[in-house]
Formats: sequence, C-alpha cells, structure tokens
Amino acid sequence: MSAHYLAQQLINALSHGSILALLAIGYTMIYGILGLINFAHGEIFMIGAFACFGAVEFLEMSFPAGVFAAIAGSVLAGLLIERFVYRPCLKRKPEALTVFIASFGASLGLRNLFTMLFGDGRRPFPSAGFLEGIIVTESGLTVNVKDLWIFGVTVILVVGVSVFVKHTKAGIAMRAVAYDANAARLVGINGATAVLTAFLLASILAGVSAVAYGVSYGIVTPSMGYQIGLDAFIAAVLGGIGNVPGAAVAGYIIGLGEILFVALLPPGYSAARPTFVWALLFLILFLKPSGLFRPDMKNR
Amino acid sequence: MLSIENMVAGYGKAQVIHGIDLEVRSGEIVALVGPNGAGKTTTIRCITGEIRPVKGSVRYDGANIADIPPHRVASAGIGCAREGRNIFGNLTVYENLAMGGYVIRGHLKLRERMAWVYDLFPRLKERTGQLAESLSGGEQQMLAIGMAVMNEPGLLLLDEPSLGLAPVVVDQIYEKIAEICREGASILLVEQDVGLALDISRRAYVMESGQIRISGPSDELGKDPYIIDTYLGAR
Amino acid sequence: MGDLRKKWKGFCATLCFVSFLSGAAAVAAENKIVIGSIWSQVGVAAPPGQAGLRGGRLAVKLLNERGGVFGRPLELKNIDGQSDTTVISNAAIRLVDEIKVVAACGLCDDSLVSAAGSTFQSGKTPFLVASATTPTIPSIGDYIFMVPFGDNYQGRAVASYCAKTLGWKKVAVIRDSASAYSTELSKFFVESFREFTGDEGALAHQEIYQTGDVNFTAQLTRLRRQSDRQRIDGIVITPPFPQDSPIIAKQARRLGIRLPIMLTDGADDPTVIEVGGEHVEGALISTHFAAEYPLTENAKRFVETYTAEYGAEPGAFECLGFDSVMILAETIETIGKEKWDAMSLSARRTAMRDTIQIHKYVMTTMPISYPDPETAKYPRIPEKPVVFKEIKAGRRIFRAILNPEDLY
Amino acid sequence: MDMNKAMRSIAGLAALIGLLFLAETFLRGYYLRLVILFGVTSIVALGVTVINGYTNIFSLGFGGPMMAAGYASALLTLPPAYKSAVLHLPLWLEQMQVSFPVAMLCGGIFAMLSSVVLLLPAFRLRGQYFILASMGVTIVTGNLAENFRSFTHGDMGLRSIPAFTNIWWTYGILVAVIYCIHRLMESKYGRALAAISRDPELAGVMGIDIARYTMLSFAVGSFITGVGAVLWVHLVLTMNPKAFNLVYVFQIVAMLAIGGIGTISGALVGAGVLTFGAELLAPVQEGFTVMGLRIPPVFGLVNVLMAILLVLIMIYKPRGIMNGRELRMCRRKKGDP
Repeated sequence: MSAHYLAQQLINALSHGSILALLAIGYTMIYGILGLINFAHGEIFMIGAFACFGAVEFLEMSFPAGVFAAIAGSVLAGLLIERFVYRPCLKRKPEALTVFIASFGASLGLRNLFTMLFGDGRRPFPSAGFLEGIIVTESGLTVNVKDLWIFGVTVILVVGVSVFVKHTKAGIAMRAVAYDANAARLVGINGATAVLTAFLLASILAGVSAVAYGVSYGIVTPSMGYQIGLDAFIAAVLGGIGNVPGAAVAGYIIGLGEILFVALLPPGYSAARPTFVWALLFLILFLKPSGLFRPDMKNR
Repeated sequence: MLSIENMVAGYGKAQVIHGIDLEVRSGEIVALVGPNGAGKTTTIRCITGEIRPVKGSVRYDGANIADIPPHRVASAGIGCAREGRNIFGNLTVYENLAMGGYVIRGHLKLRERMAWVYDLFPRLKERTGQLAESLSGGEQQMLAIGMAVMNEPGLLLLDEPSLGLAPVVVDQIYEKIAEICREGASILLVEQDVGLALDISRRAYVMESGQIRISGPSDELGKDPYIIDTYLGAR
Repeated sequence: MGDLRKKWKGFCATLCFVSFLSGAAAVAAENKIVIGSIWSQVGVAAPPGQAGLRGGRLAVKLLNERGGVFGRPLELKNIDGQSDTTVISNAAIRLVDEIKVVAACGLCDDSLVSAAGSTFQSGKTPFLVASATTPTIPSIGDYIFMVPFGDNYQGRAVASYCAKTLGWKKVAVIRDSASAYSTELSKFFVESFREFTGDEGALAHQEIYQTGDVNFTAQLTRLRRQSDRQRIDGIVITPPFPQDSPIIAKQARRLGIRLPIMLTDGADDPTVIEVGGEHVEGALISTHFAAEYPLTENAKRFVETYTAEYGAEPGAFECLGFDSVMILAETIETIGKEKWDAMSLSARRTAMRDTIQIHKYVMTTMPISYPDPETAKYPRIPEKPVVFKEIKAGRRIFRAILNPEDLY
Repeated sequence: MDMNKAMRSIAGLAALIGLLFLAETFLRGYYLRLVILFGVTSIVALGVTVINGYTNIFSLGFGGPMMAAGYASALLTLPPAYKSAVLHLPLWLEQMQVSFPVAMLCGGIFAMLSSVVLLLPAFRLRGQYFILASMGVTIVTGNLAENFRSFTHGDMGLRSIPAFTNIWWTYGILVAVIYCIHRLMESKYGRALAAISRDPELAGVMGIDIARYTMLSFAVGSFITGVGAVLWVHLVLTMNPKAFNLVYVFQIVAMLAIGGIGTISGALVGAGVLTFGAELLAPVQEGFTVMGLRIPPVFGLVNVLMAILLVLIMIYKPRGIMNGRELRMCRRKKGDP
C-alpha cells in the first residue's frame, strides 16, 4: 500500500464525504428538533437535483443560477413537507411510530411522483466549465477541480451552520426547542419558527449536496436520494444526534470508510460495501450508543 | 396588575379549576399555597397561556391574555420559573440566560440584564460556560429564576422554587426572591411550604380542590386557626 | 356494522361488474390477435422495460400499418411488472389465464424471469425472454425462448473481437456482482479470452461493484495502479443496465485512465451517450443490430422508423423488444391463416412453440434462428450475429460484425 | 352462552370452508392467485403485527428472517439434481429433500432463530435507533444473499421451486394463526403484552418482565412471518435476494398502518387494501378510453396514490382504518375477497 495510492483514495473520498456530510447535517438537525427520522430528506435532496436539472436543461439558465434553483427547489420541498405532512401530523400529538410512517409515506410519495413524471432512468446532470478541470500533481496524483470546489463549499457551509447553531440567537433557540419545546415557549421562543429554521437550513444543505452529487456523478434520477439518504442518516447517528460538526465529520468518516473498504481489501470484497456501512453503524452503536460525538440537541 | 376573575379551566374533560378569583398588585409578593393537586400549577399554566381557560378572564395590565399563545406572554412582560427546573440542559448557563432574554431587542440591553442577573446570582457567573445539566440542584433553580427575570418582567411567576433543595439553599433563594421584588417586580409565588410562603409574601391565597378556600394578608393568615391546623401544624 | 356490510356488498358488486366488463371486452377482441408482454414501467428494471415496450409497440405499429397478421390487427397487451417479483408472477398468470394471449414476451432481469417463466411453462404458453441473457434461462422448459444471444455467446464474441481484431493481450474487467448478467458474461468472456490469447494470465485485473453504486473511484484507482505496473490493453465493462457504464467511464477519465473501453449490449442505449458525453467517446459496444450493415434491410428500417417515431436512436433494449414482437408475428404468419383459424387456444400456443423452434426469421433486425434443441448445449437461445459499434462524436457507428460461424 | 359461542365458531368455520370450496371451483387462475396471495400476505402482516403491534418495539428487520426462511424452505424442497447443477452446497443439504410441512416448520423455526440472533443485540438500542438497526438487518441480509452465490445462486435466484402453496394450506394456516393470536391475546401473556404496548414503564413497575414478553412476542411473530415467507416462496416459485427487501418490508408496514397496527382485523384489512387495491387499480394507470376520451397511461400513479393515502391516514386516522378495534362479524368472512 503505497502512500501515493492512499493519498489518491483520500482525494477520491473528498466529494463523496462532502455529499454525505451536507445531508447528514440535515438529518441531525431535524431529528434533533422534532425527534423524528425525516425519511423524506433524501427526496428533498432529489428534488433539489431535479430543480437544477430542470432550470439548466429546460429553462436554459446558467449553471450558477441552477445551483440557486436547486437550493430553491429543496427549500420549497422541505417547507411543503413540513407544512403538509409533519405539522398536521404532530399537531395531534401522535405516537412516534405514526410520524415515522407518515415521513416514510411522504418519501415514497415524492419518489413515486418524480418517477411518474420523469421515469426511472438516469438523466445527465448539467455541469459548468470551471468545475471540469483536472489537476495532475508532480507525483501523479489526480485531483479534480470539482472535488476542490465541493470540499471548499462544504467546509464553508459546515462552519457556517455550526457557528449559526452554536452562537446565534436563532441557533441557540433552535437547540433550546430541541431540548424542551415547552420551556422554550415560556421564554418567548416560537417553536414553529425554530422548526421552520431547521427545515430551511437542512433543505439548503440538501440542495447544495444535490448539486455536488450531480456534478460528481453526472446523473439525476428519482431514486438518487434513497441509498445516500440512508448512509447520511447513519452518519447523523454516528455524529451524535443534533451535533452539527459531529454529523459532518461522521459524513466524511463514512465516505472515506466506504472508499477505503473497497481500496484496502481485495476486489472480491467490494460488493459488500453496503454491509460494511451498516456493520460500522452496529459496531459504534454497541460500543457507544449515543454516537461518536456528544449529542447536542436531544438529551436521550 | 394581574387579575383573574371567575376562571374555570382543566385538561380535556377533567375540570381542575372551578372558578377562582385572584389578584396580584404592583410591587407585591403574593403566595398561592395549598396541598398537592389543588390546581396551583394549573393556575400558573393558565397565566402563561399553555392552557386556555374554559371560562373567565385573565387580565394583565388591563389586557386579556387568556387567549394569546405562550411565546407571546413572555414579551408581554411575564416571566416564569417552573416547577422541575425549566432550563435547557444542553445549553450553557450563558446561553440559557440569553434564551431567558430571548424577547429582548438590542444587544446592549441583553448585556445589561445579564450583568444584573450575574450580580444577583454570582454563582451563575462562575459557571457561565458550563452546561446547565451539570449544575447542582440549587444552581439550576437559580438559573431558572435568573432566566425568568432576564426579560425584566413586571410579573414573575415562581412555581415551587424550594422543591427538592436543602434548607440552606432555600434560604438563599428566598433572599434573592425578596431582592427581585424590591427591584420592582410583582411576584406570584406558588409554594407547598406554607410557612415559608407566608413569611415572604404580603398577601396569600389558599387553594384547595380547585377553589380558593381563604385569602387575605399573609400575617393574618399565619394566625388563622384553620391554616395553623392544616398547614403549619408541624411548626 | 350494517353500513359496513352494505359497503362490502357494493364493493363485491362492483368487482363482479368490472370482471364482467373485462370478459365482454375479451369476446369483442376475438377478431384481434392478442399477444402479451411484461415490461416493467416503474422500478429498477423500468428504463430497459420502457425501452423494450417502445420497441415492441413500434413493431406492432409497423405490422398493423402493413395490414396486421393475415389481415387481422395485432394487439400488444403489456402488463407493468413494476420490477417486483410478486407483481410479475401475478402478471404472468393474468396473461396466461385471464387475457388468454397466444404468446408473450418481455422482461429484462434474470431473477424476474424466474418469477414468470414457470407460469408460462406450466400454462404451455410460449414466452420470449426479451433481454435477460443467462444461457440457463430456457432450461425452465420448452416454451421459454430467448431473443438476445446468451452470455456465453456474447462473451465469446467480445473475447474474439478483443483478442483477434483489436489484438489485446491483457484486459481488465469491471463487473456488477449483484447481477447475473454481469457475472456470467464476464465469466464467459474471460474463459474465451484466455483461450484466444492462449494466456492463462490474460485477465490482468478484475474489479467488482454492486448494483446501485455510483462511486467507482476506489476501484478505478486500484485499476490505475495495476495498469501502471503491468500492461493492460483495455477495460471490459459488463453493466447490466445502461445506467452504470457512463458513470464508470466518466470517473475513469477523470482519474486519468485513458485505456480503451469495451462495453456489452447492456450499454447500447442512447442514455449512455447522454450521460457519458465526451467521456464515453471512443468506447466500443457489442450489440444486436446496426443500421449500416446491409445483411438485412430490417435493421435499417427499424432504426429509421424508430428515430422518426421517438426522435432518438434506438438501443439494444428497443431492438430486442422489436424483435420479440416480430418473431411472434412471423411465427403466426408461418403457421398460416387456415391452420390458425382451425386451432384452439392451446393448439395455437403449442403450434407457435413448434414453429419458433424450427423457423428461420427474416422480419427481425438480424436473421434469427434457434438451434436444434437435441444437440445444442444451451437450447432455445438464438444464433445471430454480434455487432460491434464505436461511439464517435456522440453517435454509435458500426465497426464490425461477427457471425456465428466465425466464433466456433 | 359458551355453547352458543362454540356453535357460532363452528358455523363460521363451515362457512369459510364452503367459501374456499366455491373459490377453488369457480375462480380462474388469476383471481384464485389473488385470493391465495391475500391469505399469504395476511399471514405475514399478522406476524409483523405480533412483533410490532403488541410490544413497545418497532422492527423493520423482519425482511432478513423472512429471507432466511424462504431460502431455507427452497433449499430443503428443491430437487437434488437442480441443486447440484447450480449451487455448491454441502452434500447433506444437496441430497436432502423434505415434505412441505417439514419445510414450513423448518422455515418458521429458522426465521425465529435468525431473528433472535440478528436482532437480540439490537434490543440494547432504544426508539428510532432500534428502527434504524433493524432496517440495517434487512439490507445486510439482502446484500449477503446477493453475494453468497453457492447457497443462493446470487441475483438470479432459485427457481423451479415446487408449487405447494394452495388455497387450503394458506387459509388453514391463516385461520390457525388468527386463532393462536386471539388466544394469546386473551391469555395472561396477552394482557401483559397489552400493558407493555400501552405503557412500558408502568408495566415494568407492575412487575411485568418486559424483556421476556417482548422476546416471546418477537419469537412468535418471527415464526409466523417465516411461515408466511415459505408460503410465498412456494406460491411464486422463485426466491431471490430482492424478494423480501426493504421495499417489501415497507409495503407490509404500510398495510399495517393503513389497517391499524396491533389488531387482527387491522392486519387483514390492510393486506386486503394493498393486495386487491393495487392489483385492481393497476389497469387504470395503463391508460384507457372513457366515452371517446383517451386517458394516457401514467405509470406509477397507483404508487403515488397509495403513498398519499398512507400520509392522509397517518394524519387523520393515526390508528388506521380499523381504529384499533376488532371487527368480530367481519372476521369470518375474510375468505371471500
């Protein structure tokens, strides 16, 4: 195992880890504040990708405009899901299971809707010239410009959201609502606003993540959010629910772990990659049931 | 300042409060005492807007607040420290206080109030960066009260501030309550320890089974044979 | 309670009415010749399923424009398999028992064929497997035929082309371990390639992924390291569905791997070029048909009419759907009108089976015939030429053709 | 009173047998298949309702044990010639060929054992973590089945599995399962389980051994789902790694959610809605002509409608169509589609 080989694999994990990290933050925030697995988060991600695809392909916008379209699409989807699925569902103070199934229904419905409209096939995702370059270092490492962009943007967003949640009034209020919604109301925090903020942030990140996914793999499909959504949720659990930087770090750990699992074992094992991710989850949950880092929102 | 008239309230079909009248005047401490399950906490919840009364009115500074949602009550000038330490365990002491002052507009004002609370409870200042859940019981109670007064409330609702605390700590807390009142806040104090409550308050209401049984100036109530028999007998 | 019972009765009545209507429709359709198909329109198998159905519909349209099968309109009744084992198994029973088709075609995934195959066999209804290619599939029974060539045959053809025409000595293979198509085809390819090169070590490297993977960089980086250490002439990828190969190609090029790429018929699809863009330029594809090759006029006509109808060039799945329907139509015509009219449904089905077994098809894109089941190693799999194309300037250009006699 | 009840049970059973006879005689292949499929699905749904509805846990891991049961039964009943041709099995397994009831029993026991082995460690986890871990069990089992080719034949799956499942086996077992669950729920165990599912903490305080009862209902439920899986395999005649994947698991959970989790009627109603609803509505999306108006095909419409139905039920009737009640009169009629 040469250092050169490892270094290249590490570079390979940059974009995949970033995609997972951005998604994982979304899961962690919504789980933190509402205590529910937002199963439809993968679909919010998918809708972002379709929004970008549609804007560039059909409306002939430029790629940067497409990125904003992706964010807008995701945010719209996230807020609609919050408004028409979770809010009416939670209003009746249901059992956790009810909300879980509703969220799963929302996910299924959106995925099927997009399948109905666009078909199951993969469509080409637009890209921009400035993302396409390849840098080859003297030692022969290949670095794609898009990976650098994705990594850079992700780091900025992760730091931004972490600072927001940690230090701004709205961010602290969000964590307060996550801890005890009733107590938060008594000091004058509007719980609904905090929940909306969480959905807004989660959706923005999902939109960016969708663009990163599209640029990296060049495709957009209605089922794109399913697999990666599960992986990202695992990352959220590993990172300690509600812990924003934790989720991001865990996203990179899983992204890198998947790459290294394939890279370090003989080719025959590559197909067991899904099993590896879950095995990692089981292992960590048994050793440290609250995740790698301290949960930051829910104290359970 | 606060006046409750003929209020009826409950949870779903179970009626808990059967028509009470209660008044807190400006600058006074009013105690609401009574046995467990008498409806004291429910009364507090009606004032904070968590429960909407079935009948009757809750007026604060002349305006009916029975129908406004809880998160608006705080900005109307009512602070509340609830039974069971209404603090955010996952936030630091500083952050908790900042949340207590959530409705304050302007950074300077927030700083000023925070300094005031730190003056009131120097212990909190020592613990400012610590997570609230790591504090001791007494410190948590101080924090809860500190949060409630951050907003410089005209009316402070205190629900069982002595619950589960060592007597020494209870004395400290009650000193602070008196101090807060001297700074200008009216206080409605819900307390199980009747003797303690009558000592600090100017007037008191005794609540039993959802109704006000007796009310009057605290020193008079302290001499009332019924009160002595029922509540102060142990003393 | 009474209300519920009333509703229940109403529901039953509606059910009876619906089934009565469908029965009535079946009687009215007596004049038509109804063939069935199962192509998934949703789920994992939907992209090839939709392509297959488009091809099949085109064949029906062309046949009906020409006057149908001996003057009668042909109807293709497709049931959406939803890529689901249970649904497909139900669909097979519906086609055999309820719609009473004379024969059926469709399906594109080996595991899904298993769900339908035994139903067609026990219902004694000929079934043409449109695009699953494992050579053991027709061992389900003598009513099950394949339209594409088997993996053994294509594997050998690709090996022959790589070793003899392109002169490759060492190859790397990338395959999907969750797909029977991919594993079987790679296996047969490697066996034949070793035979043709006479080199046991001709397979320089092998990489594996799992259906649904989108990140292949780890595998490709290892492949690149291997190609730095020893000579590799090309990469053979056997993707079960069109979706994977352009992504693999894209990531390979982005990692600086410039080796020639050979794809198999699962990748002969316009989306490969749409998604892959410049990254799949120069890739070779083995497939079933080519418009440019003058062996039959049909392939050209198929490509032209398809392009006119759908505004895009067809791929392998469209071609196989088209061929499936054409085989069924030609079979019925071969049996002849008088004989056909005199036969009962089960006799028609059996006659179709017997005809498919011996007839040499000319209405399909390429000449297709089935080998003698007594002597063939894998019976009921067609012998037909394998076409090689190259992707050039976003189009698939004909490169070569290998006839069955060239291979063995 | 008792007499009356017994008479009614016998009358109900006789009516059911009569209906099944009618169904077998008059229903054609496809409709007969739907009736059988409804029975099989109901058995699985009942098994899952025992696992998830009667305790305080919620498992999405039953796909894994079902897969184990399906493969076990297939391997035990396939002809040795087929097994030696496509698989690489230990000799004893290759040569073994058992009768259907034995295979079914083995399948059930295998499902029970594997679910206990797979999910027992996960009992340490709480709430949504458990759901996540159990989901992983289903995914991982599928992934393993795809890659252990010598036992499972990989993605191609096993085929030519003997067709044993018929209307009598299916409904015989369904009636037995309903009877057992009914008796279980009215016994001491049932009351304990009911207490646990309502308020686990209170039940614990009352001295109910939660872990033991949860295990019990978990094992019983897994056994029933295993038997259901065996029936499915011998009905569809193929077994592949995607047979009981997460999609299938979610379908069953959706059924229970629609019908109402935790009751026998809920499971049956849910299974009915999904089996017949999806099959009857499927032609709608293939496009049709109404009074000269051509409705174009919209594939996937049924799936979208089902998902919307699921969300609406969760919002407005969180306890399902049956709202947590049992329908006593209707239950005996379930033989009739």
